[in-house]
Amino acid sequence: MNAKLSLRGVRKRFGDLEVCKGIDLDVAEGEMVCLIGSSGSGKSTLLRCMNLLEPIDDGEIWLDGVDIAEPGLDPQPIRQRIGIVFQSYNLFPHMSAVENVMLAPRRTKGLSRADLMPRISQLFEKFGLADRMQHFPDQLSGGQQQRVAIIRALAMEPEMMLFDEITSALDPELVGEVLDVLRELRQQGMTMVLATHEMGFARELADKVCFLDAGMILEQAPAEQLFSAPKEERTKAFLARVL
Amino acid sequence: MNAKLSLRGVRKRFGDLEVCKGIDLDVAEGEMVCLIGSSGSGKSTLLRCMNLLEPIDDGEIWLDGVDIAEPGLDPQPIRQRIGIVFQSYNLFPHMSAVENVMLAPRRTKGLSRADLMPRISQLFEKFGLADRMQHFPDQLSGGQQQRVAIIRALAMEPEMMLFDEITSALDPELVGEVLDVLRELRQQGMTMVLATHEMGFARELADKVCFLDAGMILEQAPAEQLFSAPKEERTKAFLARVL
Amino acid sequence: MSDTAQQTGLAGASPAKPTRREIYEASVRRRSNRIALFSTLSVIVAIVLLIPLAPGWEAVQRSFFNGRVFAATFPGLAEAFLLNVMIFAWSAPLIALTGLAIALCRDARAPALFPLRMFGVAYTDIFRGLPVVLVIYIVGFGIPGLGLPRPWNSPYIWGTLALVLVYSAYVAEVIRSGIDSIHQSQRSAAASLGLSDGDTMRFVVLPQAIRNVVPANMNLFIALQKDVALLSFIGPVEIFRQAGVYKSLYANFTPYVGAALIFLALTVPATRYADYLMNKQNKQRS
Amino acid sequence: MSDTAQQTGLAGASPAKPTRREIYEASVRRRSNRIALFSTLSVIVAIVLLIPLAPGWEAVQRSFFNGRVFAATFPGLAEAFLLNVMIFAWSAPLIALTGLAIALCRDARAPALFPLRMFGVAYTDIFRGLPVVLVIYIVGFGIPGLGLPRPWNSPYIWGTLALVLVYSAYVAEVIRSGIDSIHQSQRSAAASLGLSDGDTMRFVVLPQAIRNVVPANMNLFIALQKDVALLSFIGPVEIFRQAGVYKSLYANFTPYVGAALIFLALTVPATRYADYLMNKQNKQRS
Amino acid sequence: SHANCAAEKTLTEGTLTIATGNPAYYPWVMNDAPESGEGFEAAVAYAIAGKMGFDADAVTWVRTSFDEAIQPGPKNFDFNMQQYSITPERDEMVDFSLPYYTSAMAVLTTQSVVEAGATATIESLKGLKWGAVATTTALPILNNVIQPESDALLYNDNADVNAAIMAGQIDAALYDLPTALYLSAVVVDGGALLGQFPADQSQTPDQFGLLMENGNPLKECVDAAISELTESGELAAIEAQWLAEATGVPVVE
Ligand SMILES: Nc1ncnc2c1ncn2[C@@H]1O[C@H](COP(=O)(O)OP(=O)(O)OP(=O)(O)O)[C@@H](O)[C@H]1O
Ligand SMILES: Nc1ncnc2c1ncn2[C@@H]1O[C@H](COP(=O)(O)OP(=O)(O)OP(=O)(O)O)[C@@H](O)[C@H]1O
Ligand SMILES: [Mg+2]
Ligand SMILES: [Mg+2]
Repeated sequence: MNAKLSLRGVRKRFGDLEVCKGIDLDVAEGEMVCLIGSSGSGKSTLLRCMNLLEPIDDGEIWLDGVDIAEPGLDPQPIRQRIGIVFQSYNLFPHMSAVENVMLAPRRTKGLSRADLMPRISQLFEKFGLADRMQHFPDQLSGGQQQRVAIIRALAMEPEMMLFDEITSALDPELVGEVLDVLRELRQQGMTMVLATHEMGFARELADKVCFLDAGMILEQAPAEQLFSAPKEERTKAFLARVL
Repeated sequence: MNAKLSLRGVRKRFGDLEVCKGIDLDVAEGEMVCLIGSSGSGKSTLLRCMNLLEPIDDGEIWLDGVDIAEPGLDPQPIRQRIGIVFQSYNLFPHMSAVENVMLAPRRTKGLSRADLMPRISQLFEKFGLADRMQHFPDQLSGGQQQRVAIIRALAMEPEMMLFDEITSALDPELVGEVLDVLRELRQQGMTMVLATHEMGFARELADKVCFLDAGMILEQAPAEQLFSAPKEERTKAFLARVL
Repeated sequence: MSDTAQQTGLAGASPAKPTRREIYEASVRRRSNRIALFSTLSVIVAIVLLIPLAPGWEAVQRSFFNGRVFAATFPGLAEAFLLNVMIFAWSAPLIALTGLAIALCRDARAPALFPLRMFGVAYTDIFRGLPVVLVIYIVGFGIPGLGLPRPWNSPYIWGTLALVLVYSAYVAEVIRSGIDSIHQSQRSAAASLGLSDGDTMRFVVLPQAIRNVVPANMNLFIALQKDVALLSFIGPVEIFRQAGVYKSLYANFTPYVGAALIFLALTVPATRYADYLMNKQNKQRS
Repeated sequence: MSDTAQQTGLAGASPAKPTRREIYEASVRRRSNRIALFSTLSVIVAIVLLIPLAPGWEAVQRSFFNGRVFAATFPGLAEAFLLNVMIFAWSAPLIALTGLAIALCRDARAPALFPLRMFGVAYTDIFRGLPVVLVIYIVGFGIPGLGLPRPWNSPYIWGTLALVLVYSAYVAEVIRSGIDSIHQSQRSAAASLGLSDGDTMRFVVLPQAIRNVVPANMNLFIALQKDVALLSFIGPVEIFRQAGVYKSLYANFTPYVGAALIFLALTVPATRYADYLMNKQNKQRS
Repeated sequence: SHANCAAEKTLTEGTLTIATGNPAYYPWVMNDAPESGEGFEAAVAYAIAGKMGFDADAVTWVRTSFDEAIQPGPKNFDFNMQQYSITPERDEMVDFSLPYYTSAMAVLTTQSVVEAGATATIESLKGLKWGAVATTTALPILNNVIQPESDALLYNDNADVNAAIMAGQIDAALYDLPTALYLSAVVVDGGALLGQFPADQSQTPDQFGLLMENGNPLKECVDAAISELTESGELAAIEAQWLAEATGVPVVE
C-alpha cells in the first residue's frame, strides 16, 4: 500500500441519517484530490472524518500504513499531522493573526515564540500578509482571514492538508487570492484533499476528482477525464447544472 | 393641480448626508409609478418621506391639494390614507395574520372584529390566504408573509399605496405570487408608487418610471420609453448593468 | 430508503452486526459507568464517614441537625412561611406594575415629560444602588414616623413598599432593555398604519418586549422571594424571624436549617425553570 | 463632493438659510425647553414645599435627616465602610476563582468525573436557592462550632466563606452560560490543530466566554458589595452595623441615611458602567 | 478554697474572661464600660470573680451577641452575662449558673396610649399591639400570659423596638423591669410604664443566669460563689445599689 491516506468502507451516521455510506478513497503522496458534489452530499463530513474530528462508525482509515480509525486511539497527534481549513475560517477572534498561528505549535510542540517567529513570518510573507501579522481577525477582510487560517494550519507542518470549500464564503473578488495560495502549495508538492465548487479550479489543478452523491463516491477519475467524459448519469446531471 | 400626490423640491438629510436633493414628482390618480436606481440612491428614503415616516427637511408634499409636509401637522391621519409595505414585511410576530391585519382599523377607526371580519376575510380570500388567517408569521413562508403585509396595509382602505422592493427578500419561486397581487391592484385602479429592481415587472405595468441617482430624479418617462430609449448616460449605464 | 438499506447490506455491515466503534464504545461505556459509580460512592462514603470524625461534629450535629428540635419547629416554620408567600403574593403584582410604569417613564420622549424621564433615571439608580436591608430600615421605620394613624403605619405596608421600590427599579431596567431590544422597524410598521405612539407601545412593542424578558424577570422574582425574609427586621414574623425565635427558645440553630430546606424546596425548581427559559431564549437568538 | 455642494446651491436652499422644518423645530425646541423647565421646577417646588407640611415631618426630619447626628456619625460610618471594602476586596477574587472552578466542574465530560458534575449542579442549585442572610447564619455560626481553635473560628473567615459560597454559585452560572455561548466551530478549529481539551478550554473558549460575561458579572459584584452589609449579623462591625450602633447610641436613624449615601456614591457609578457595557454588548449582538 | 476551685478550669489560667453584650445597656452596665464595675451586672461579675479568687485586674471582658453565645463549639469566654433567662430548653444546649437576679417584667408604652385608655389589666393589655425583642424570653410570657389579640411584631434589638413604638407601629413592648424603667425615662419620647408582672407572682419567674459552654467544669465554682453571695446578702445589696426600686409601677391584674 503506497498511498499516503487510504479510506476503506468508511461509514458515518448522525442519528438515523447515514452521511457516508462506505467510502473507499486513496490519496497518494503529493497528490491533489478534489471532492465535488451537491450540497448535503457529505463532502464536509468526509473531510472531518479524515482528521478524526468526527469518529467514524465503521471502516478503516490508513495514514502511512497505520489505521488511525482504531477506536480508543488518541486523536491529537494524528490531527497535528493532518491540517484542515474550514469554509468559515474559524479564527480565534480574541487573538491577533500571529497569535492565532502560534498557539498550536507553542502548546503542542513546546516551542517558544522566538523559536517560531522566523518560520512564521516567512509564511506570512509568502502569502502576502507580512503587514497584517498583528491585526485581529475583525480587522481583516474575508480573504485575508482565510489565508491566516491556512497559515495557521501550515504552521503545524502537517503532512497533508484538507480544505473544505474555503472560498465559498468570500466575495468573488477575494476568491482569487486564496486560490493562489493553493496553487503555491500544489507546486511545493503538498498532499491535499479539497472539497470545492470551483469546477474551473478543480479542473486546472486536481490530479483526481471524486464525485460524491448521497454519501457515496459515485465516480472518481483524473480531472480532465471526469469533466470531459463523465460516465455516470448523475455526474453528467450535476456537471450540467454547475458548469 | 390634478395630481393625487405631488412632491416639490423635497430634501432630506441624515446628519451630513443629503439623501434626497430636491425631488419633484407627480403621481396621478390611478397611476403606477416605479422608482428604479442603484442601492443607496434614496428610493426607500423617498417612499418613507411620502407617508411622513421621515419628516422632510425642505420642500412640499401635496396630497389632494393639501401640503402634508407642513411641520407640526399630525401625521397619523395622513399615514392612514397612504399605505406602505416594506422589503422586510415587518409583520408583528406575536399576532396571528388576521390580528396583524385588524389591529390598525380597530384602533384607529373604532371598528369591532365583527364589523371588520367580512371585508378582511374577503381580502385574505382574494390573495389566496383564506386558510392562513389564524397562522402566526413564523408559520408562513416569506411570500405569504409579504402578502399578509399587503393585506394589512389595504385593510386601512388607503387612497394610495407605496411598495419598497417588496420582493427582494424572497426566494425566486415566491416572487411571482407577490407580483400577482400588484397586478390585481393595478387592475382595480389603485394609485401606487413602487421601488423595485424587477425591471421586467416595471416595464410591464408601470405608467411612469423614475430613475433615481444619488438622491435626484435624473430621468422620468413612460416605462417603454425609458427602457428602450433612455436619454441620460447614467440611466443607460444602470440599465446595461441590470438588464 | 429501501435503496439505502440494500446498499448498506451489500457493503457487509448489517444493522444487526455491531460496528467496531459500537463494540469499543459499549466497553468504554461499561467501564465509565463503573468508574462513575465507584467515584460517586467513594465521595459519598468519604463524606458520611469522615465528617463525623471532626472533633466538634457531635456539637454541631446537636446544634444544627437536631432531630428533636427539627420536629418541634418545622411545622411552625412552614406556617410562618405562609406569611412570606403572602407578602410575595401582594408585592409581586405591585412590583410588576410599578416596574412597567417606571420603564415607560424612562421611555417618555416628549420634552414636557422631561421631569418624568429624570425621575425614572433617579429612581432606578437610587434603588438599585442601595442594599435592600437598608431601604427596608429607612422606609419601614421612617415613613410611619410621619405621623400616620394605624392601620396606615403598619410595617407590612411600608416593608412591602420598600420591596416594591427596590425590585421595581430592577424590573424597570429589565423591561426597558426588553423595549430597546424591539427593532425600530416594528415601530415603523405600526406608525405607517397610522397607529398612535401609545397604541404602538401597547399593542406592538410591549407584548414582544415583555415576552423577551420573562426569564430575566423570573430570576428577579425568585430573588424577591428570598429577600422577603429581610422584612423581619422591621417586625413581621416570617420564616426567618420565626427561626430566630425558635433559635433563642431552644438555643439551637436547627430551625435555620429547616428554613433553608423550605426555601430550597421552592427556589430550586423555580431557578431551574428560569434557567431553562433563559437557555431556550439564548439558543433562539444565536 | 464639490459636485453635491454645487447642486445644493443651484436648487436654491443654501445651507445658511434655515429650512421651514428648521424654523419650526427651533420654535418647538424653545417651547419644550420652557415646558420642561417649568414642569421640573414645579415638581421640585411641590416637593420642597409640601412634604414639610406633613404632620410628622418635623419628627421624621429630626430622626432621619438630623444634621448634627449626620456630622457626628458620618466619619465613623466612612471608616466602617473601609471594612466593607476590605471584605469585598478579599472575597471578590475568591468568588471569581471558585465560580470558575464550579463552572468547569459542570462542564466536565469524562464519565469518571460524574460526581464532579453532580457536585457542580448541587452546588449552584443550593446556593442560588437560599437567602444570603440564611447562609451567613448557618455557615458563620455553624462551621466555627466544629471545634476550630482561634483564630480559625473568626466570623471574618466564615462570613467570607458564606459570601463566596453564594456568589460563586451565581458567577459559575454566568460563566457557564458564557462557555455555552461560544460556537462549537471554535472548539472544532482548536481540536483540528491538535490542541488538547484542556488547552482548548484555557486558550480558546474561556478567554472569549469570560469577555462575554463581564457585564453580567459586574452586576453580581455590585450586588456583592451591597450584601457585605449582611455579614454584620454574625459580628463584623461594618457600615450597616456601625450605623445600627449609632442608631442605638443617638436613638436616631440618620446614620442609616448616611450609610445609604456612602453606598450610592459607590454603586450608582458602577451600575451605570455595567449598564453601559451591557447595552454595548446587546447592540453588537443584534 | 474557692481559688483552688477555678484552677485550670478557665480559658486562660489565672484570668477570668467574662462576656457581655455589644453594646451593654444601662442599668446593667453603666456607660457601656463593664471594666468600671459600675452597673448591676458589672458589679455582680466582680463580686463573683472575687469569691472565685480573681482580683479585679485578673478579669477581662469580651463582647458577644446572643447568637455567638449559643453557637456550638468552644467559647471565647468563661461565662457570659447579659440578662440571659434560664429556660429548660436552653439548658439542654448550654449550661446556666444559679440565678443571680429574678426580674419582674414590665410593659413599656407611651403617654398617648395611656391617654387613649389603656390600663394595667390583662383585659386592656390584650387589645394592644405588641412588640418584643425576638431573642428574649419576653415573647413566651407575652404569648402565654397576655395572649394578645393580634400577633406580636418582633425585632432584633431594643433600638428597633423603640423605633417601632415611636413610629406608632406598636403600642407596647415587654421588657425586664430595669430595662423598661431606663427606656421609658431616657430613650423613648413620652415613654410610660403601664404595669409590671412581679416575679413573685409568676409561676415561671424570669431568672437571669450566667451562660456557659455545656459541661463547663467552672460551673460548680460559679454556683458556689453565687450561693455564697446570695446567702450573705451581698447580692441584695448590689441590687439595691444599682437597680431602682420600682414602687411606682402598678401590678397588672
Ligand atoms: N453534526 C451533524 N449532525 C447531524 N447531521 C449532520 C451533522 N453534520 C452534517 N449533517 C448532515 O449530513 C449531511 C451531509 O452534510 P455535509 O455538511 O457533509 O454536506 P456537504 O456535502 O459538505 O454540503 P455543503 O456543500 O452544503 O457543505 C447533511 O444532510 C447534513 O444535514
Ligand atoms: N436612518 C438613516 N440614518 C442615516 N443614514 C440613512 C438612514 N436611512 C438611510 N440612510 C442612508 O441614505 C442613503 C439612501 O438610502 P436608501 O435606503 O434610501 O437607499 P435605497 O435606494 O433604498 O437603497 P437599497 O436599494 O439598498 O434599498 C444610504 O446611503 C443610506 O445609508
Ligand atoms: Mg460542506
Ligand atoms: Mg431601499
